[in-house]
Amino acid sequence: MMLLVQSIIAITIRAGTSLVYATIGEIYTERTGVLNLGLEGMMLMGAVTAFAVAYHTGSLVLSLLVAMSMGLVLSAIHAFLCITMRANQVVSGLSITLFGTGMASFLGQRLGPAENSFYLVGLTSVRFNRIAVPFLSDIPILGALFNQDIMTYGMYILIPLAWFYMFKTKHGLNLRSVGESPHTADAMGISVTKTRYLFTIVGGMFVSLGGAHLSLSYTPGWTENITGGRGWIVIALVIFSMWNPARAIYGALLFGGINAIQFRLQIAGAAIPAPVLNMFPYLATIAVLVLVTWLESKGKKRLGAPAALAVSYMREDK
Amino acid sequence: MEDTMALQNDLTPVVEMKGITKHFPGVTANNQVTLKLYPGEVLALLGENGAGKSSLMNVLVGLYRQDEGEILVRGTPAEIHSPKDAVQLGLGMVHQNFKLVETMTVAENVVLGLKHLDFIPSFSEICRRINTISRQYNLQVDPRAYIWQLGVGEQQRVEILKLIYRGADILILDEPTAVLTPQESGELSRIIAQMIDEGKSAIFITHKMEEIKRFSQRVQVLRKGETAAVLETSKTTPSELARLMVGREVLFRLEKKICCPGEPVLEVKNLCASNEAGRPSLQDLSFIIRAGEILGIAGVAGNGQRKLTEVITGLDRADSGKVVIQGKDMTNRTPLDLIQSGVSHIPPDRISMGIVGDMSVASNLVMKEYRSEPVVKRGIFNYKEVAKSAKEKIDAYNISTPSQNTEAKFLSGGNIQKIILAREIGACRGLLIASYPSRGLDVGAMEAVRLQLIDQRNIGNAVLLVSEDLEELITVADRIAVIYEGRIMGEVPAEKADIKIIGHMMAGASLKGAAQAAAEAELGEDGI
Amino acid sequence: GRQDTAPAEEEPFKVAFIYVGSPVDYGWTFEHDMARKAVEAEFGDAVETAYVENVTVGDVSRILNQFAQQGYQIVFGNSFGYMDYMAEAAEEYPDIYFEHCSGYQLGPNKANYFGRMYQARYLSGIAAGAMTETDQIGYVAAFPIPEVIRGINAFTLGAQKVNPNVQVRVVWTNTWFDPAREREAAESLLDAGVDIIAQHQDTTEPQRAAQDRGAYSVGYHSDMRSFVGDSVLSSAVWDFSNYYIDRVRAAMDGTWESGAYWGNLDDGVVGLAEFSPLVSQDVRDIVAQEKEKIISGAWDVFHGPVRNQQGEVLVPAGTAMTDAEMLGMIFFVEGVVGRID
Amino acid sequence: MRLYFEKRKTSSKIVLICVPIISLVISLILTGFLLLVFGVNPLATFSAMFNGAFGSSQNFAETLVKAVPLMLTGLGVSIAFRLRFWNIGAEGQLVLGGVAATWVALFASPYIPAFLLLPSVLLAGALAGAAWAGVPALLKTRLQVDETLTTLMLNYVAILIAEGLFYGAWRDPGGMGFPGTARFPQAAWLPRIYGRVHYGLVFALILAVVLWFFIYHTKWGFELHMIGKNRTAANYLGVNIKRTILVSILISGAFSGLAGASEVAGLARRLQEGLIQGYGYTAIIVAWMAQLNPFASIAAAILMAALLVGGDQVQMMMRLPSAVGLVMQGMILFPLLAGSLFSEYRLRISRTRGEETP
Ligand SMILES: Nc1ncnc2c1ncn2[C@@H]1O[C@H](COP(=O)(O)OP(=O)(O)OP(=O)(O)O)[C@@H](O)[C@H]1O
Ligand SMILES: Nc1ncnc2c1ncn2[C@@H]1O[C@H](COP(=O)(O)OP(=O)(O)OP(=O)(O)O)[C@@H](O)[C@H]1O
Ligand SMILES: [Mg+2]
Ligand SMILES: [Mg+2]
Repeated sequence: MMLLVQSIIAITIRAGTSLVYATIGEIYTERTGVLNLGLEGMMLMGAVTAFAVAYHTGSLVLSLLVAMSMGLVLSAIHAFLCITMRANQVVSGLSITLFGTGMASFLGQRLGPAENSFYLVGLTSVRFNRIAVPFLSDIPILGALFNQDIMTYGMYILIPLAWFYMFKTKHGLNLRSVGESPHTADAMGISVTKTRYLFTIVGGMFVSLGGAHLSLSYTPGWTENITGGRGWIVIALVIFSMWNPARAIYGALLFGGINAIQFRLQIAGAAIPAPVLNMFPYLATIAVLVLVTWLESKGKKRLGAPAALAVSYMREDK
Repeated sequence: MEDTMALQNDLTPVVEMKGITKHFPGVTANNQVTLKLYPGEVLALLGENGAGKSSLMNVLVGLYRQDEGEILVRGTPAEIHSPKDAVQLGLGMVHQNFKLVETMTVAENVVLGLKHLDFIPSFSEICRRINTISRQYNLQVDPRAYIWQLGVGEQQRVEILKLIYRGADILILDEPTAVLTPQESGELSRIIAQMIDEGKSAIFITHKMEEIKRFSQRVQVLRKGETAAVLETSKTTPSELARLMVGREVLFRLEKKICCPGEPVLEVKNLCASNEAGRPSLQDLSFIIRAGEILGIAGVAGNGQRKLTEVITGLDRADSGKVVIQGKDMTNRTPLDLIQSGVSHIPPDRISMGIVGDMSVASNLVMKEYRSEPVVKRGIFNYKEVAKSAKEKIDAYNISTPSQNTEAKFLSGGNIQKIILAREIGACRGLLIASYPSRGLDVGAMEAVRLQLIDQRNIGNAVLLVSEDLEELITVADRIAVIYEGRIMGEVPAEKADIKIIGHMMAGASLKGAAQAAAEAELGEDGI
Repeated sequence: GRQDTAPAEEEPFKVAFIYVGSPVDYGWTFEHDMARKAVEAEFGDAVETAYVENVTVGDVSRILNQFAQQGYQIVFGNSFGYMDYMAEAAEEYPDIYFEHCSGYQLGPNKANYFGRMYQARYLSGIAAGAMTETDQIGYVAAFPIPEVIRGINAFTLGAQKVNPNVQVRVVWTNTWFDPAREREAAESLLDAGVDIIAQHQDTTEPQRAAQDRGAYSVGYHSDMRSFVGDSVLSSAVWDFSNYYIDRVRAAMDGTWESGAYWGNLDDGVVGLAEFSPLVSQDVRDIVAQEKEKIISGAWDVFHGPVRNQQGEVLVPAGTAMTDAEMLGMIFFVEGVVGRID
Repeated sequence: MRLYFEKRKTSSKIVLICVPIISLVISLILTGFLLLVFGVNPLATFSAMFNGAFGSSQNFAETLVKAVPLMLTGLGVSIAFRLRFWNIGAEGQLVLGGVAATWVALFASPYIPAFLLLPSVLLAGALAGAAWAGVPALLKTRLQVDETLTTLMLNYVAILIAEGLFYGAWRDPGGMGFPGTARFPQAAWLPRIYGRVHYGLVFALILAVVLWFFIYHTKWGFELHMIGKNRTAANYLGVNIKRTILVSILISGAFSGLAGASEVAGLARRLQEGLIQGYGYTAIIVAWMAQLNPFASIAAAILMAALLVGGDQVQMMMRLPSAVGLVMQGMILFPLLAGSLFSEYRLRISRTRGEETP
């Protein structure tokens, strides 16, 4: 039983890592008022380039850098369209997804070695391996948290840091004000445009890192559609976390964990049909959101959605 | 026009705006405007709605880019490309529409965007400093409160706190008194005097003549985007200013027939309601308005006025008590029910509630009529009728708009208010509720609004007028009730009303206590 | 329609393929595309091939029309869902030959073909049954349809052949293609104590998951050992090359005839990929023996006695399941742990 | 000299027409460059695309076939978006519409007279779509639950329901166990007009006209405008916001549900994998391209369908992987998105004070 729990925790954390990186990236983007629905495309581009670089150079650091630069480029396109050209953010994001998905798949058929007819599919390369932290990993049950790869350890640090930066530092204060009330932020001497560009791009880089975790660690290697729709799940997780990086982990755990649990339920012979079990994460997300919304409305608290989300800003507009 | 003040000729202006021109699609907000602000003075900027006052100031603080003209700050040409540049030059502005982030605390708003803020700001330290300033200037605000929890008056204080905290020494105040009580605006003039003593200079925008006298040394009048005059305050009179501003003589006293009240139209009985946080905002409140009379509600913003009008119009709910309209119990009914029972409402917040800015002027004008013929027949719009009805109203209320099809948001504040007035009065069948109907309006528009209210009374409608402008209440209303913390403190007939007594009631004194306090204060004021 | 007048030497014979997946999935479509390449290699300039990938059923008719307009003369489609549409097109274009994989509908110019993968599954099951130490084998499966169930059953019977105690645990992923889910399913099985992973999915992820945990696996579709490593004991593989070459040649010669083809171990349409060096010679011998037995026609996988999970004999000793019964198989044999909902 | 954007006071018809055309030209140039980088001839690719989509009456008919579900979902989504209700659940609503239609066609058909079967099938689809949209709408109006998340999540659930059925309980008994339900009885088939173009096209066209009329000429449309553009004001003016939103979203879902029903009854005539194609997401692009205008939605749906259909032709003729089609769709949208600015703003050049001062 303990082993079972431990293994569920282990796989949940591993499955959640890419989600957490992407969720935190998107939280930052949305907190400045930019909605980026291009996550699926950016994660795929991150995954394919990270793997290609790892395969050809053997350098994981380099492959993470390249993956991040893909997030940078795609989110910069999104930023340009939405911030400078004030395009519809939903449609711009969908276009980024179309473009990124297509491009990733195309690159997957061009960046491989000649022996494999330039395909990346089916190859193996260096990857992030699990590193057990001495002593900590021996703790029953919680030890599962300390037998993970470096990116997961990075996630442990990222979550509090991202929370701290957003809620405790001056930059965090400024970026939140841009998403809440760009007019005010502008009048207070904060550059709305710069802030939005910066965090759209930084957010995009984290999203691509999430993609890289898939191809370098979670399901090492490149397969088309390696994300399996995780980019869309992340959109949901951002709402689920009420735009708070510290809460990103809950949603990620819910999605990472419920699969782990539902497969184990199947193995244990639970009398629930598999399609119903498969619906569980989605229904659970709705249920939790309903509950949280209800609780917050009882407590008269304000929900976390940035007031100016997906609204473009122009200084002289009335 | 240049340099009317010989005395200041040798001084370098702290701010000099030369030949500023600013175009917006369809309008020239400023045309070759020149403005000088000398150290240690308060310059009043006066002008009708849409005269271009805010635009000029927005150019100064870098929110708008001028099409022509240059700005010198302390004698050197300044390239102000963004508010950031303005902040660095020591310019600070309180905007007409507050620039506050609702979901953040006072303290957070105060330090927002500050360049020299620590990477990890210590909010306990910031709150301490805010408290110090609060005491020094007598500006009471809880630095840890969220903006959305504050009333407008408190928000105003936060805006001023911001200026002081950030050490701005050139202050721009865009209609800061529009939302303040007489006492509060008295406080404000004291604060401004204190800051001027400390060597700061200020530009003060207002529509109120008496404030110009109280606050400023010089006054610059704008008309239709151009400078109409620059005068020394001491050498001018309100009527001269008004004439310069509007370009014609203005009536200040309103002719009013004697009131002859009829049947009760609105009866509010023991009304109780609570705010979001569950605290009582209306407490056992009762009054009656009869046909053909105007009841004025005086009070400091945030004392339940908004709740009161919203409960009556169905926008909010009462916990207990009754709202009876023309004999029918209309407690906690939907807004539509109340509209259909003939209630019209001029809301306090014209942009965010009064109009749909993205729709045309014509559409906005028929938003009360679209449920019935002739505008709509069997659910289908008759655009000819829409245009006809709109044209009638535009003419009748003298709404200045490029066309009926212009989106309403492009109109100036006064004209937007006229749209609302035209629509609401057009649909009024018994009760008209007007919240701050002339707030922020220029003299001409204000006069038009007030006349309309009296007109409604004269034709036999009951009017509930909520205002903080005691002058307005006294000239327009027949009776004045004072509201404080959700209770009616007392009621006086308008012709016998004394501004000072009402002012004290607005601060929570009973009718008797207020009369006493007013008498004492009279003595004190003489001493200054 | 087709231009019959054009001289054959100049105009290449045009062969079209409609794929349900992508040729780089290293699964089902990959194998078909290998066969397409084999056709190109065989005929050189005499044929021209084209394919459209990731075709969902709603688009089949249109793509068939487009191929027809461009003078393609034979079309292969590799998804069951294409059946109705290919049948319609076959009526509309009587001059074009239609080859549909995995269906049952026939027409004068429409043939269908498939393979007895269960035979290869049976052989791969033997290897797994012999190699398991926990007597628990995991099976990551996409959807509970007869094709998948048949594979699971055959595999289980193979494993039981050498190891009567063996249990095959099934997890449904409800997806053909999602690497992460497939991995999670495999890991769940490994946690439950299985030491070999088999699968019916479209990626190699279950194999990789097994390898990461130091467990063995059995591949499917293509020789997964070449992508994953020696932990893949062997793979049940498809090879349509010969069939495609034959059919294209027949079409070119004008000797093409309609028919239903269910290729077997003997034809090589289904088979077992090379063993991992980890598999002992004994096991290889048994597999070879069983393969012989099947090829000889003396015995097939679902010859009685076949028991269901409850132990009831569904196919009595001495009888065999008919092809129709096999095609509609919706029960698990004894030894499978899992549910068909 | 300074370049800046200035908001237009009135919309100019010329600009409204020219901007998309110029954007499209820029799109083609950019895509052309990309294709050159990929090593294929852009002109041949474009002509293959165009030919595939419009080259013959048959090809155009196929483009229309693809466009029908996009028209219906696009119209549906545009209703929701007018209210700023971010319904990204058209996909799930479409799928569930197909499921309900299938249920009626296969399992309720014995109890329904033949001439009523087809109408019942379509109605069931529309109702199911409405119901599926109604859940997020109710959660939104009653409990303020964010609709983006709920509509998105319900897409997955709907797809799993459909898959669970056609892989499982509803699998065609005569289908050798392969996924997919049995064929519908003939009475439940939606007739075809030309080629595979079925009467779904007629529904879409009629509904576009009806919707246009409702939006621009009725009380309901007026209230839709009010709610969408200023909710506080609409409430103050007596509009029943919750009811209007609920009803509108039900209608929005019904459009998508009808799309699903007409897909199964008009094309596949059974429930199977092909229903799940991401139409619901493309519908958002369609609604945006059309600026929520019903007639323009029809045109935008045809354009998007042409891109999809042409993309297959490109695969066939130019031997490019299907991924290139996606890349091209993205590339075509980018300049259109950038160009959308010019319908609301114009680029102005002005001299700064810097040059004016001596
Ligand atoms: N951002 C803007 N976009 C378009 N037009 C504007 C904008 N800002 C101001 N205007 C227009 O410029 C003119 C001057 O407006 P401004 O706000 O400066 O007037 P004001 O004197 O401050 O009036 P009020 O007393 O009503 O505040 C008005 O016609 C207004 O509609
Ligand atoms: N149903 C209606 N009844 C009356 N007036 C309407 C109606 N619909 C629109 N209008 C008004 O007519 C004007 C022009 O309508 P139109 O819908 O083109 O405006 P719009 O801003 O372009 O709206 P949208 O972008 O939502 O289509 C709008 O300002 C609107 O106020
Ligand atoms: Mg102003
Ligand atoms: Mg429009």
